[in-house]
Amino acid sequence: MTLALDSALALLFLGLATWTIFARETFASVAGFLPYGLLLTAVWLRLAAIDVAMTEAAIGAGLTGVLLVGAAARLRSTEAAAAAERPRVLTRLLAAIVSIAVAGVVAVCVLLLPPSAPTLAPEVVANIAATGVGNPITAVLLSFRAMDTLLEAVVLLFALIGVWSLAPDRAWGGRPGPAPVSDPNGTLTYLARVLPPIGIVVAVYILWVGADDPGGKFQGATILAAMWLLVLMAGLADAPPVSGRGLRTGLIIGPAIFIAIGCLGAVTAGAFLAYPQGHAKLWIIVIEVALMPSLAITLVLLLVGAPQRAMT
Amino acid sequence: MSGVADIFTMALVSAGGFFFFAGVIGLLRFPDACTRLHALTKADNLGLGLVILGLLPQIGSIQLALKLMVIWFLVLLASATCSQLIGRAIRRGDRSNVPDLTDAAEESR
Amino acid sequence: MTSTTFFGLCAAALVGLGCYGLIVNAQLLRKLLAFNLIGHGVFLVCAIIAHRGAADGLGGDPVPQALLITAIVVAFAASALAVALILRLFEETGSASLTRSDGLAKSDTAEQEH
Amino acid sequence: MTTPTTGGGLLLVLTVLLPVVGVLLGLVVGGRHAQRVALVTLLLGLAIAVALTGQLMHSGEAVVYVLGGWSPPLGVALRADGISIVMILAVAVVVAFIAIYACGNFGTPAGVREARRPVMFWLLLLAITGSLNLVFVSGDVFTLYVALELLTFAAVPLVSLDGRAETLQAALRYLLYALLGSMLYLLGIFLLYGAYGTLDIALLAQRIQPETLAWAAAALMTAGLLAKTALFPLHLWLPPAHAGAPAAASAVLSALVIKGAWFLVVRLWFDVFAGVVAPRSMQLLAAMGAAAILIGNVVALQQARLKLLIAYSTVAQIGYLFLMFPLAAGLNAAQLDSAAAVSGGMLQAISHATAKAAMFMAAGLIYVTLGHDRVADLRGVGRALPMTLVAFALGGASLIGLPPSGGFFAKWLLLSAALASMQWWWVAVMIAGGLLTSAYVFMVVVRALQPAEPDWKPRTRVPRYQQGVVLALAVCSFLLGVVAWCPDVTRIGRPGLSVVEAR
Repeated sequence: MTLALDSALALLFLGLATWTIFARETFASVAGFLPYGLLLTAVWLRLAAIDVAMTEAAIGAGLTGVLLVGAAARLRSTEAAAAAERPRVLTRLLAAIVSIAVAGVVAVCVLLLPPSAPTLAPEVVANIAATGVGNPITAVLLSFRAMDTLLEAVVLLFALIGVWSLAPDRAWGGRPGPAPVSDPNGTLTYLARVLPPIGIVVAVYILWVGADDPGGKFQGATILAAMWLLVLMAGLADAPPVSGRGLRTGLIIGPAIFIAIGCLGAVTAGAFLAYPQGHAKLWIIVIEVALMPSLAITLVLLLVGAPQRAMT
Repeated sequence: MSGVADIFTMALVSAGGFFFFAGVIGLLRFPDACTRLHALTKADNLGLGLVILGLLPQIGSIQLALKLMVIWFLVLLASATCSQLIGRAIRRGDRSNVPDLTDAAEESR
Repeated sequence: MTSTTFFGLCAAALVGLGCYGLIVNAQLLRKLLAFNLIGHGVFLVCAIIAHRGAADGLGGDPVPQALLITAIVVAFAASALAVALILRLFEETGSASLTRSDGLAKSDTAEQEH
Repeated sequence: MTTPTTGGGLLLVLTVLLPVVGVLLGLVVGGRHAQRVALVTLLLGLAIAVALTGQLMHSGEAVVYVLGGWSPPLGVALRADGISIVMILAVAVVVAFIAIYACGNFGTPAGVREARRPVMFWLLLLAITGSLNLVFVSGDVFTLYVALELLTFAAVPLVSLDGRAETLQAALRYLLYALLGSMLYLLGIFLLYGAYGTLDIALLAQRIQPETLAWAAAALMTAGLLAKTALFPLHLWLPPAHAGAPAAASAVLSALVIKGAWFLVVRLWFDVFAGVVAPRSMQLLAAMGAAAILIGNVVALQQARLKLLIAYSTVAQIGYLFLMFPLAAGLNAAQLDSAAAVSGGMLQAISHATAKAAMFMAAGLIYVTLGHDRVADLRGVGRALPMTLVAFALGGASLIGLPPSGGFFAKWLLLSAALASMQWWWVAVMIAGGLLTSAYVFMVVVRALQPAEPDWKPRTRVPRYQQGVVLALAVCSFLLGVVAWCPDVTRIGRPGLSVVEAR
């Protein structure tokens, strides 16, 4: 029964993946990618990785989807030229051989994984009490391997700096994206007025339960980002100018507090990113609360892209 | 008591499943975009609503039940907006007009 | 066959599909999609490794699951940077593919320092 | 197993965090303050690197820091041994020189609060420094993955800082190679975790078994890293990317960034996969290196533009960095001191870093002065920019391997290792590579020495301090050979390598 379910799932998402690669138009290909991402979320659920499924649904399928749809819409005029650039049969044959070889290597590796799988789950369970949180993933992300999470926030920031660096010189310091066009009576405008308050509550809720149940700052931040995007799309607000001091402070405040608390740990608890005995959960929540808005701002700005309109 | 609840669940979830199924058939078989949209929204709104309604007696927790209702409400809101936007795009006869940041860019230029 | 092995083979298929797309598709956005498929294949390998490590009442080994969350976020950042580059290239040239010719070697007149 | 934190461990955290904090601060203050923040941060970074070196030489063993108090396998440890500290020091020094040079090209113009190129350059420079340091000190293969991605995201925008179409293309090609490389690397580390249940380098080295899975992981990770470090035949992205960037950025990319992925190959092959990789794969790696040396140099000779010539010379010099693998293995097999080959490789890396940075910056000054960088048309440079031309020649001498340059001593170590382990074919490659290198260096210098037409005037005057910085860095590179009389730092904390004490 489970195998039948798994097979149906696999058939669907592999089919969509194939569509994504072989579809004639880029836009159609992206359209296939969106449901594919959602099906992948179901796969993570099947593999009992609920936090991963939430992250995938929010970031992997959701935000990446928005990003790609937006790009595909902009690039529509290149479809014809891209279709003309179809490689020759020989190239395709070689590519197929290479791909099959790579897939074969991966398959063999998967089959060769040792029957008694090594795991750190017992160690996590044994040490989770010291962190005070109930969700083992949160314990790993914010205590055992907190460095990775800190660096992850920095990765997003570096990527944003990279995106900004692609602005035309004349637009530097200005606002990203097109000028907002609002339809006061449109449905989208209505949705953008109704949904954000609910979205903010849901985001805070997901952050809050993240300490003990699946959820956390990234998932929450994505929801916040989605709300802001909705407001931007409806034209109710304009994207902020990238030179704004307030915006930039908002961007870095999360990582900065994370680093500061890490340094505090070096002084009071004997190691960078260690938390004082008995207060670990408090500090973890402080970090998560500080990170969430910064991450949300970063995600939105990554999506809207480089500044395009000069300050006037 | 639980027997009644089970029958209730089975009936409503099956009905929900039927609406989803019909929606998919409609999506595949209907002739033009507007009718397909019609089929799709029925599946979303009614199908999901029936499934959630059917699941309610099985939960046993008010909090969880409320969460499910909120999910249904949010899906209704989103799908209503989306289908409205798609419908408007269809009326304009502009296939590329996906309501989206980048498209607004092209409009504004 | 267990479901972990089954999904492991799916992961291999995803990586293969992605590789093919990366080589064959000329348009850069398609290449990016293909890269995302490869990424998902790799993530799926990680997910089955996490699932195999289920122990002590946990459905999976939380360490690789946490790694996976980090990796998904990093992949998103990569996609965002790539899309920004592609769009800028499109604005500059009207094209969204890498032409084979080495633009730099030919355009001797290109000014680069100010 | 518990890895206790050693003295001075906090310095490891600082070498990574300080540049990151600099980026955060620079982003907030913006404009010309970002430049000041960057300069101060880099200066502090240099001080930390020196302090760390002192710590390492004082204690004579690797510095370890356990983050959060959670020791591996659950937690993450930072670890710096001799080869890390050499790279950290080299990066700190070279970046400091590049930063002074860049003050001339990336100052915020007067009357503007903030301009795009300067502020982005300084932030990206800090970002690259921090990511490179993380690559050198991280003791965890997944943190290393994040470090590699940080490095990529910081390096790619530098390529396209000018925003011209061809640099955008070059940046995209670089990004695609780099992303594919990181995915392969990531797949490899997931497989290692699936097989051995740890991500810590020291623990992996203990637990790893010579079996197919470990071999496949090694192959995947190495292939990914080679794409990032641009070893032949995966070098296609490098020349347009490095030649198209602004000179200061090219210097960072060519001298330092590619060394990040290379360093990781060294780390993995010597520390993790030492018992897994077959000697034959070492020979394969070096064969690709040899091909890179020969082909890169020959193509460099044919280039019409100076910056492309230097970029292809980087392709060739990367090849030298991969000759050390079979040489160290050969010395080990012959019961000799394999650390000599490793020292040679590390010295080659830092001497190339200094020389190449100096050469790219020199090329930048030549470009500004002439308004072009056509190799055939370099007349007058010798008179207009004497210091710069000397710097270029000194850097070239180091690449060729003339005594007493760092390149000479590095190649001497590698050559003697090749002779001692009776792998004469690598000797032939190195000598051929040196001859080809000297051909294009002399070609450039001779053309630049030709007198200009009488009425010729330089297009722009170059500030004296920029010329001075380039010359100073080139002199550093040329005199790097004096390390022959210094204690060999690269051996510290690497017990597995020094079998017999030599020299």
